[in-house]
Amino acid sequence: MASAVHRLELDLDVFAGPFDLLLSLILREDVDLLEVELADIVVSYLDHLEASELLDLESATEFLVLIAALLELKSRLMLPGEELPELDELAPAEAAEELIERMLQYARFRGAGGHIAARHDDEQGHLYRSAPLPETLRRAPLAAARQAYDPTVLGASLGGLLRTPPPIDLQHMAMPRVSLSDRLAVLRGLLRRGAFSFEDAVRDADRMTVAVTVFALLELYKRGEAEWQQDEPFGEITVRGEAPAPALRAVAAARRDSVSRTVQK
Amino acid sequence: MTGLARLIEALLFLAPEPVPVDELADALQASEEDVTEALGELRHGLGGRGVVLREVGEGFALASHPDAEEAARRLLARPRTPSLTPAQAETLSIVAYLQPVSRPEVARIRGVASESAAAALTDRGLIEESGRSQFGAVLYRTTPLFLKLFGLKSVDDLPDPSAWDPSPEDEAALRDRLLRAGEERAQNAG
Amino acid sequence: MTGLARLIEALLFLAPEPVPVDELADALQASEEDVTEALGELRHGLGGRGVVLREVGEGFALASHPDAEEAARRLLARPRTPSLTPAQAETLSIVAYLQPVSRPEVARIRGVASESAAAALTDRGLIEESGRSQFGAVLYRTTPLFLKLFGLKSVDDLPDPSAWDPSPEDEAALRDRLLRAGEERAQNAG
Repeated sequence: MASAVHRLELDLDVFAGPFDLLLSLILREDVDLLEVELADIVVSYLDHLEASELLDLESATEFLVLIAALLELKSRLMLPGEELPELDELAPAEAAEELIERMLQYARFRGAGGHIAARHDDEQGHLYRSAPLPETLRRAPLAAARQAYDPTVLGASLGGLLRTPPPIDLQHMAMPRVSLSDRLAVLRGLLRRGAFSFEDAVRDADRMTVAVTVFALLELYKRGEAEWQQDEPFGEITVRGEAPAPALRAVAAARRDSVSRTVQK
Repeated sequence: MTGLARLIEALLFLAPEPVPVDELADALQASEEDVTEALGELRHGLGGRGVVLREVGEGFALASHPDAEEAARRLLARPRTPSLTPAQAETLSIVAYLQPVSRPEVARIRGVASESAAAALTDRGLIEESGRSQFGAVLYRTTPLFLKLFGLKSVDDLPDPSAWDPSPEDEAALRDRLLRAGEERAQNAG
Repeated sequence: MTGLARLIEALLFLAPEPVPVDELADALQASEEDVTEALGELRHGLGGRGVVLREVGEGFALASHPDAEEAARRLLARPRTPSLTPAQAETLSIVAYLQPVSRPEVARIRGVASESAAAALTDRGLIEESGRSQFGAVLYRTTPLFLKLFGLKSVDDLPDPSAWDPSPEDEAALRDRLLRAGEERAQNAG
């Protein structure tokens, strides 16, 4: 599956290189997913789409699946262990208790951090000697050495290095229960009533529906039926019908320079 | 100063790291009691001198007197290490009190990913990885260098962190506010 | 002891090399006459202590008392055997089983540059360089001290890794399998 998505070149704060390399670095924990701005990856992809002037459905689907997997992974990393229920699922009193508990815990460590920082400065008054040992003490006689390590440590380490990683598991990703044509119908219905915000189109929808709706919007845009605009990452997306020209406003708006450009088809 | 105290001074002068009492006793072929007593004598004998005896990280070490810091930094061209940033200090305190503690746990307590703070602390040699949790997350612990640089015998020497808890009044006010907000939210939703 | 003598003691305690009088005077912002006088005082004050003042070459230095040499050898002149970090254990196992093995091969198998682990192992005398590969890369092998510290007669006595092998049926050479596994870990993206 070496598609355009895999070769997508990224230039992020924490990483520069192809998308598939980023994926493998994240899986090996060489790059911390918590520090990767997923929005920047989406922007890069949209830039790439704009530059290539082609919407390859297969690669767009693949991108959506991969980015959704990363989002899910990232949100899991940011959440506490499985045992803690979501605040939303708790009764108000329980949610408040949980929040208070977290705030107290943080207050405690913020205070302890202040103490530790002060102690760090105070203790710098004491300096330690760092000088090489006199020549006569440098070499340890081999005869004095006794067994200190267990050789099984070496076998076990080597065994660990023979292990290969399992492939990325996308099994848990739900298969689409919503079809593109359903979402196209919904969007066209909304468009007939004028401009609407993307939020309205996907209110209370599950993640897969949101993803497919984005995809449906791309399709509408491609057919020149709709135009969309987002003024800043995470900002509101406004969708308008019957664009005067197929201007790729949504893509352009997501770009940092926010200069809109026209794409010829 | 007795012969034993003198010899201990010489050994601590040479040793690159703090030396535990049992290792001193082995090297000096003396009992740990005698070594402990001689350490007390050495500490006393160093009163009013340029070096001091310190117990750090479960061992003993000599250090220069703080009065000499300014001249020493001039002579050795060794500037002070920069103060810890608030993010580093919070991350370090979480690791120090809760070790071994996983990366997501630190992020959860601080409310933000704390990777760069943890990386800076690792670079400074104050914390290190100590394996992986059952979910595969990296676990952190403090290093012996942390104890040495912070003048601690062990992490148990750190003050009880409940010292920084908000007062019961503040806590009650906070609880009250949150409860009311929660009830309003439930009413609006229902 | 005067303040100046104390400060000089602290500076000489810290300095890794002998310090000339003029450098001491600069650091202490004192005159060379005062420093010379305080050095005499310090020499006197160190009588009966574990460290002595020496005039070496162009400058002054503190040194441990010769009486402590035997105990110092017992304390310091012996192999340092702190537990191996996971990175060190992996690096050492690669060198032990594949020796001689080049630095780039170690990095390819582990998936990360392993310089600091290799440096620590070299420093502790567990591995050493054994020439260069045909491409000019440093080659590593284990040392006689390694055998001694692991209680092995020769490297042929290393434990059979098949006990920890996830796919013992694979008959390719160990080196090829390790390199392949390392590359798969590096590339695997789906």
